[in-house]
Amino acid sequence: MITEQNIVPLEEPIQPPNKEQVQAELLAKIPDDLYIPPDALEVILDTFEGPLDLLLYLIRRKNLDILNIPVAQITVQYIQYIDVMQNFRFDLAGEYLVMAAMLAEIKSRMLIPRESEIEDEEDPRAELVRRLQEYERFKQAAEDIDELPRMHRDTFSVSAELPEMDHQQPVPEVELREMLLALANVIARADKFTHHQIHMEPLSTRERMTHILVKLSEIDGGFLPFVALFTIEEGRLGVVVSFLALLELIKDSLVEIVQTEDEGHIHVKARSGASAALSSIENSEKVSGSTTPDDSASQATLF
Amino acid sequence: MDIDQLKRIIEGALLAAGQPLSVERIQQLFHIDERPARADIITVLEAITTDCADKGFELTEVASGYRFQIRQELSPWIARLWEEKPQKYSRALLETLALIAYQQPITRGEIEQVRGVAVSSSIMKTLLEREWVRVVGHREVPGRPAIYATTHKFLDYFNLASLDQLPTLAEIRELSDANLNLDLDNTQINNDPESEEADAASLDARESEHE
Amino acid sequence: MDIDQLKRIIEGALLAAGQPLSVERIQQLFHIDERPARADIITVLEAITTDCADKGFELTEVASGYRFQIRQELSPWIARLWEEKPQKYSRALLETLALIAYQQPITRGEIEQVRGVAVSSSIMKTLLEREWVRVVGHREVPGRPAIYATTHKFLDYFNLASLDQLPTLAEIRELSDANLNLDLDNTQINNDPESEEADAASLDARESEHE
Repeated sequence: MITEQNIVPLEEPIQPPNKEQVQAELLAKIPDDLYIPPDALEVILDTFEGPLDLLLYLIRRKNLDILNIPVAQITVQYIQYIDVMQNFRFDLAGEYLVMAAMLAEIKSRMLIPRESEIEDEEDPRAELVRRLQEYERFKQAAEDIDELPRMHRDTFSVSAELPEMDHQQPVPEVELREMLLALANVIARADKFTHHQIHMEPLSTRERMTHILVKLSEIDGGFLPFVALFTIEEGRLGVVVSFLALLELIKDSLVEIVQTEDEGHIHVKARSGASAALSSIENSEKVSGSTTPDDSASQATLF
Repeated sequence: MDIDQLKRIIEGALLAAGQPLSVERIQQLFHIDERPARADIITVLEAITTDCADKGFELTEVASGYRFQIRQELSPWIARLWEEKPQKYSRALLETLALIAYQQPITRGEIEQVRGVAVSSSIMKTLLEREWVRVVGHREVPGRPAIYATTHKFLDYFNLASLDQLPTLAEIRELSDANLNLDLDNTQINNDPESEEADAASLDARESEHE
Repeated sequence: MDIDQLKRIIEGALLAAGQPLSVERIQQLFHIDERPARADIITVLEAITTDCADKGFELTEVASGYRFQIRQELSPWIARLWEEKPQKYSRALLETLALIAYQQPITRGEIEQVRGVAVSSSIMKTLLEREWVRVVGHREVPGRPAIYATTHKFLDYFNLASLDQLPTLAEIRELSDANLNLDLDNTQINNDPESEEADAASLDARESEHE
């Protein structure tokens, strides 16, 4: 139950800054034994890192004799704290109650008269002492770590103005296999969704189509004799591939052919649009920005 | 304060500050009783400049004060500190590239036709910038779409003498049978026409994520 | 590459990096054709250390590599560059950190066991956010508590090259016999089965509470 009386106002609010002064005042309030007046409890909670820390302090500084703890009195007092503690950090204060209970247990075991048979029983305080000693080592270790020269306090990182740099993002590497698997994936997908299977011209024809377009673009709208589309060294196959490529290009309305006389030379010319081939990237971006579906003729070559 | 200590403090402050320090600012590092004269600080700054003559950094004066600066000529090496790991190309980009390689000359619309989803402009831009692909003409249809083909650079990169050396479509189908479920198992093949849209949407999402 | 240029590049990189650089990282600043041997880099680092002997900064080796840092003895002046005082850490945080540093790998329950109080979540959060501590696994007991260990960043921050360089953990100090009136020397192995059980029970209770 929380009543007005139970809440004892603290005379000195805890001020985190100016720590050393506050610390001195706080320590002046620490009692000589484990009986902590309710108004000092918050001070204890702020000053000590828990009951082990408080016990160590009392043992080392105040010569507390844990043999002579007035357990009954402390127990009554600690139970009274529960009301007070509901206002703050009950969880932390709980640790002190556990400690009080532990001390009470030790005390009670000490008070039981020892019979000769169990004279060798371990001193009930041994475990507590072991814990206090272990805690003390790490309390010291924490202080040692705090003393280590550290960044932003004892030493500082360095920096200097950077030179101007070209930030070149390296380009991703691709393995041919990755690309082929990607194609396999497209084909598999396309096969599922279309009535037709994908048919593809032999790559030599495809490649030749590209070569012809490139050649035509180089002469900028002029005519090119059919014979210029292949070389003697390519032999009959070269002629056939070039002819097939040309047929594909005509079908796609990418080139036009002119034959001025019967059995005369065939001349090839890029269609008006294709004459502007090899336009710049920016230009192509503009043009290809639209995603209009293409004429049926070109689809026929795909499916 | 002896001049060596003054120099150490100023060196330390210039390196620690992370920004240019004016002479006044340097003076304020010292308690009033030991505060050096302006002229002394300038003398020290000159000495520091001389010290750095053969170092990887130099002292420079800018509008707001003095600062250390890494020498410009070291930038090729220094830049490597921030070199990013190359990202991977998206599946969408690889599919587009493969279709251009196998179906060239081809328009973007035709690629979309086969892939079933839009090809993002950034994919085409990446392929053109990498010079694996170029525009070889325009189709004489409304919108005059660009026609794409692969380049010599593309062949060189993949160590091919000509496109003929690429596997045939039949071989690709085999590759597909053998590997699709293993290597591409995160790409589900959809049998349900209705979910085609969902697939397209997820591909779109993947594309925008990567470009 | 001549040694002077190598030195300038390494100096510049150490100054530019903003974090410690390992020898491997330094090697990677160089193109494969000109990449210096490890031994050469170490020779240069030693030369730089010597060069800095009378400077306001020094080359230090910490866990993640080499870095330039401002000499400790200059901190009274350098600290004036900043308005705010350097951050202080609470005893609770430092004790928790000390237990992780010296007793790693360790669970939160084990830390609480030694400290005798609960470790607040905000402390663990701070340590994890600063990347001084990380989770290296989970103990295979009910609740699978996280196991914590310190990181290179922790060592870097506290100017340590390895955990070996931590201050030696203090010897166990005797609590004054006069005060405690303990006679621990006579502590013998328990012969009484009944009290042994009681003792075991209390130990069990304590353990299960913390794990």
